[in-house]
Amino acid sequence: MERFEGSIQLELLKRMRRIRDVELRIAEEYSQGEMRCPVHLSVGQEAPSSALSLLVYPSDYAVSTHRGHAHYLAKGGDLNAMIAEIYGKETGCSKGKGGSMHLIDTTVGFMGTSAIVGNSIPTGTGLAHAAQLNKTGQISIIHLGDGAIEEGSFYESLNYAAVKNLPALYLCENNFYSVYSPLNVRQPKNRDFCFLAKSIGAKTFSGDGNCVISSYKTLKQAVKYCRSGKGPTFVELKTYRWLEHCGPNNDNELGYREEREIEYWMNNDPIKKAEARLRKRPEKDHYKNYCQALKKEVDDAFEFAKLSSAPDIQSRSKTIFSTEQ
Amino acid sequence: MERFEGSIQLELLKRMRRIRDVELRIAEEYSQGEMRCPVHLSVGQEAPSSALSLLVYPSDYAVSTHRGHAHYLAKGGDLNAMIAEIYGKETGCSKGKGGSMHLIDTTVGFMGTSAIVGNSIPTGTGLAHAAQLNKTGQISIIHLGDGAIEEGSFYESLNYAAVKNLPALYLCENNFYSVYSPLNVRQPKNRDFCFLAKSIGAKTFSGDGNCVISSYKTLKQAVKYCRSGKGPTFVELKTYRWLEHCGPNNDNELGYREEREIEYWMNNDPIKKAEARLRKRPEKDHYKNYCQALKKEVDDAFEFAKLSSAPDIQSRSKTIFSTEQ
Amino acid sequence: MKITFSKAINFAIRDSMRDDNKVICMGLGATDPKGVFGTTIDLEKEFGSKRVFDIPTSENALTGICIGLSIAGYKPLLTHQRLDFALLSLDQIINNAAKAHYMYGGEICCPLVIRMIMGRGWGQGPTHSQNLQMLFAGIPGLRVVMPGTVQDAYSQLRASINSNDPVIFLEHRWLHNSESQVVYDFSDQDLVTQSLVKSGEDITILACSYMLPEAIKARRILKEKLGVTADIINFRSYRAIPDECLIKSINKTRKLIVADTAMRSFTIADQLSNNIRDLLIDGNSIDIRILSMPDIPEPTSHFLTKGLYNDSYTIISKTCELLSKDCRGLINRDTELKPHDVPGEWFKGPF
Amino acid sequence: MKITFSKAINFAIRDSMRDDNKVICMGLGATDPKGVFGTTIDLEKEFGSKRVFDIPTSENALTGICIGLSIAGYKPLLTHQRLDFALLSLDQIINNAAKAHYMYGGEICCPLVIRMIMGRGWGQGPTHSQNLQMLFAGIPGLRVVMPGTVQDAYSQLRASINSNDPVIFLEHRWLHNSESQVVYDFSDQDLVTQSLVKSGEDITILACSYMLPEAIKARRILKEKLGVTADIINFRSYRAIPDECLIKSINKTRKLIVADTAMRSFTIADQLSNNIRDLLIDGNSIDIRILSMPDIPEPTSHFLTKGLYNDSYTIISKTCELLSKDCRGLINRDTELKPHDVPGEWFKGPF
Ligand SMILES: Cc1ncc(C[n+]2csc(CCOP(=O)(O)OP(=O)(O)O)c2C)c(N)n1
Ligand SMILES: Cc1ncc(C[n+]2csc(CCOP(=O)(O)OP(=O)(O)O)c2C)c(N)n1
Ligand SMILES: [Mg+2]
Ligand SMILES: [Mg+2]
Repeated sequence: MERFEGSIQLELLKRMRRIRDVELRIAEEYSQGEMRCPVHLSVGQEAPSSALSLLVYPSDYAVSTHRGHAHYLAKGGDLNAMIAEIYGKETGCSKGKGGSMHLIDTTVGFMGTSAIVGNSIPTGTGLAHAAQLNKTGQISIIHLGDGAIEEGSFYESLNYAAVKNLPALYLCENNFYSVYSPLNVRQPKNRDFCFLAKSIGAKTFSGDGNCVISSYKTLKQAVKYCRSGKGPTFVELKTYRWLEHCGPNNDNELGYREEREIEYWMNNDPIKKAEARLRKRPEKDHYKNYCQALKKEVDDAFEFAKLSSAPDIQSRSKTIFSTEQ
Repeated sequence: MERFEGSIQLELLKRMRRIRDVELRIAEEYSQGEMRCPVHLSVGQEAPSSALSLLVYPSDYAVSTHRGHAHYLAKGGDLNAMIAEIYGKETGCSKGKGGSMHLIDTTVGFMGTSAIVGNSIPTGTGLAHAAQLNKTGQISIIHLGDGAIEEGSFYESLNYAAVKNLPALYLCENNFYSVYSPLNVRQPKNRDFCFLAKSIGAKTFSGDGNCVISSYKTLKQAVKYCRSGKGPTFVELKTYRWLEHCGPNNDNELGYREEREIEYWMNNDPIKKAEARLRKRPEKDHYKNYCQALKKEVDDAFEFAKLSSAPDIQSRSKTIFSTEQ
Repeated sequence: MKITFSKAINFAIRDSMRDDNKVICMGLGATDPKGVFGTTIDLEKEFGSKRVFDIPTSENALTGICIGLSIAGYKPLLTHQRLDFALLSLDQIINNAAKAHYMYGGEICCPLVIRMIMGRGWGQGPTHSQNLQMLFAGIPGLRVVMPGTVQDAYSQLRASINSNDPVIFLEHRWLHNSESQVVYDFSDQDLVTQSLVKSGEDITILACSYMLPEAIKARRILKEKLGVTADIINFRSYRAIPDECLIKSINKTRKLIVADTAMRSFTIADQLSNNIRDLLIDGNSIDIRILSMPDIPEPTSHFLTKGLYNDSYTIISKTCELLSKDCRGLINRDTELKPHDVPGEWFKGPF
Repeated sequence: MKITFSKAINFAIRDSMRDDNKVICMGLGATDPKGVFGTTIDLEKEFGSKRVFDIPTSENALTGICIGLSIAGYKPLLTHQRLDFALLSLDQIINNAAKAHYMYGGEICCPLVIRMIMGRGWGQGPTHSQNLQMLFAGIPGLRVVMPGTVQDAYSQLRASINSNDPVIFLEHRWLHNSESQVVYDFSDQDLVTQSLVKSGEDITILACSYMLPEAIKARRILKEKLGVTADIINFRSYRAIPDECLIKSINKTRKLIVADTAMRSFTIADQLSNNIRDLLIDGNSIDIRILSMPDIPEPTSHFLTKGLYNDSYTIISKTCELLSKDCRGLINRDTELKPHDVPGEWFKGPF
């Protein structure tokens, strides 16, 4: 805690807490059957995006995946609009068309999430190209999982970013699983993501994705490198998903992940660790107040979503083209 | 020349000579307008496949690309059937359906070439998987160019081969160009193909692709490694194409390749070098005789092709399915 | 004994693997605890991990790898949990698998089966619900089958695996829990023929995949309430060539509804109707109606998918329209078919 | 001054880039000495390498990269030297570009133009000659244009680049050397309308892309030798919605030939004819014939492509068939249209 500013630590914790509370609330409400779309929650994986959120500007671009709630929120995406989107409401960030897997908030540079693994990696790379052409010092964040590493689109995109020296930051949250599949059936033994990314042409960084301080320090270096125009940057942060791949429950009973492994990671909760550090600090009251305000913010978001109108049924055949002809 | 068996050197030279003579003859006859399909010649690039040809068996598999004549011949593919295929005749190896870019001779394990860059890399990887399941010690050779390295299919295939530890040998003839495009607009500066392939999961080897002895020694090690079941193997051999990307002419006047560069490589002709080495050896008479016999072999092949019948026009709507229903 | 559609798929794979040790089963989740909606359950246990295995998320290469296996004499079965994911592999499917036999002059065969599951409802949204059968059906060299019954699930999958050609096997997510008895048999013809499943007098309904059970339900109601009887033909082989049973039926009824799960611009029904008009005597006088999805990406919100899908209700309406009957009151869509975005009680979401 | 089709493409890119500095031009060979059949010549010189550049052989990612550029406000133009190569990018085209505007509720636009060149003849073979327009035309959210004239090359490309939606611009290799004068102007309507290019009495011929000059040639011969006159409509926007000019023409002639470069199972003509039958009074009595390629992969051998392609000859035959006229002797296919596998003298092969 020494050597690392308390106010930043507090801020990091608050952001993690916010993501966790939102996600847990979704999980809680899901069984009501009003959020009628697949949801991929980030519980357990809050550190990387929370850390990132202190290091990027609304003018920076970001894209993400099916598991995009945390990334959207961390980038400053509108909470109400996200929850409303999951409820399929008119006030949703994609007006109900996209659901949990298609979040967007262009006002903060969050340019979309995709339900197709690897599909948004080229998009984010193109945004990095735009950033470079804009000459405004923007960077483009591309969130991805360990599974997406296996898609050719990752490789092709990174190669292109290296050729063009683009300000693209590929942030891989390695949670060891793609749905139920462990890494060893998908990638060679002892694969080192950073070594791989480096050989394709990125500068690489890695850190502890279950420690928000480590995540922050790693990302700070990475963002600095990327923003300085030196070229594509790849970051691996190892972390762990607590709940089932898709849906609100825990699925530990299925046995595809060893109990010991799950326990290990849950004991290694980035939020608990940060809260523990805070306990001895003066900011802890502030945090307590924040948590209360947060509860209200989340309540409000769900109320907003529930009270929002359904989208006009006519809208489903609109906006297929930007100009109807 | 010492320390390296004369008979092997002679054999290597003969194989290069055969490929060169066939290719030059195609170039010579092309303007007659009877070979009515795109042809991508391998003149200048004879060393890698010639070296390989001494190291593989008909039971090994191989696949290749648009520039596949040399690979087909080196694997033992039927010369007459290849020339007839380019002439579009019934006796062609693909009965006229495929042309120069779709060569096949299953009797020697040559399982096809593709006109789509990167398209045959997964096929060859699947053949390696079959080889592994067969448990017969077969290996699968995947010929590719430096351009194909940029396709996601290369990366995905190599990753898979590494996961499954497949006996796949990826043989990249790096001729520095993809059509008119030099490497620097396509891949990052100082990219090392072997470093890249290693990071994806292959054991790698490299050598001088314009020296048949170096190619042979490199490939000998590589084939040995691959055949021993240790897993995917990647080989880079740098070499140079003398003629235009597609077609029978030289296109030096276009200026996309510097004259000095072209000169350098043409002076570095693998065949001339091998012939020079031979000049002081007793085998040189044998070689002379071979060249004469070769001329006849090539003459015969073109005569065979020209005299062969056109395919029955009815055949064009046949063999769409293996069983017509 | 009744089994589910999923089980029938599972048994078809199992029996194919027992009969032919060249058959190999792979796909994301093929060895999962849930076994791709139950369809690959227990296979690894019986056949081992050399023949049943999970794969990397590399749709494009994996398709080509299956092609390599197939031309070497193996019979790979590749499964995609959604058709939408297979769009990554269209180069391999169209430029390689579909043409391999042809473009190498018949030298090689490519016996490869690609299962693609098609989603609907529960917020599957624009990229988890596409029914793009036309992408494949229009490509010479591919066979496309769309099982609509539990029997099809078994026999068409076995016939697909048994075939020496590449087959695209399109499996509707909403069929997985349907139940029926099954005859454990199959024939080559299962890949290319339609079948008459109900015989009637007044109209011909050709229905594919999930449209089939909905058509059967519609028929029951039409018969009970209006005394109208329909020929129902199982459009299980997705081809534009009218089958004998279809021709016979249309010659009788002179009225045809084609119910497809595809979008309007992506249904083969147009080509099929033109072929029917060309083939049949006085073809232009046959009354043909096409039931399809509208030409829009499927929105995610359940508020926006309401009334979007075809079901027994829309089949009844279309039939009544064709027969100039009043369909009001025949079926209350809101109460009887509710909620509209799940296949039934068994579906607990979210995928 | 007459210019070639290639030049018109070149000028359209140039003028778009002059007018809007957000326009970016990329593709394999975009900066080559040959400039993609002359279409990108001199652009790098004028606009610099930030706006005109060559790319890696990574069709899939590059498409997504263009999408990223486009949603950030740029207007990328991506060129594939063959449509067949673009099959690697269908995930990005279908799951991303086509749906981006819709699935994010209109928040972003995706102004992206993808040029795809379609081959024919000279042994292009199974994977360098595909005319798969239906792959794109059936996807909601994509506009598909198929220029048939030099004027279209200019104005449709400018309209495509100017549009805020993704456009698939399908360019036939055999048109590149056709020549004409051009009005350097364009309108949004160029993306969605057909145009009447010749006016007649007896029959309507709707022809797209390279079929258009062949139809015009056929018309000339038909008129000279048989006194038959045809309305020729340029099917430059590949949609199944019959345009006003088409409806007017059919109402006059009651006879329609649709000449498409696609395969039989891949032509939009079926859907278009059904729409025409539905829309027009007494629609079922309209005589419609479809001219397309057969449902086979294109073989490489010139011996096997003989008589395979549609041209003025087959258009004349089809017209005569429809009008019950004798077409013998009107045109000697073997002498007048020889060799069949090259577009003309200018084509020196091999690509
Ligand atoms: C192209 C494609 N293939 C498969 C899927 C099914 N799928 C959805 S999420 C997912 C897991 C991806 O794993 P990873 O990238 O590690 O992300 P995580 O879920 O762990 O966050 C898969 C395979 C998909 N959506 N798209
Ligand atoms: C997918 C695809 N993209 C582009 C092309 C056009 N093309 C044909 S050959 C070639 C060059 C490939 O370069 P490389 O792999 O180095 O092979 P080389 O020609 O040098 O032997 C290209 C780009 C193609 N055939 N397929
Ligand atoms: Mg993961
Ligand atoms: Mg090369």
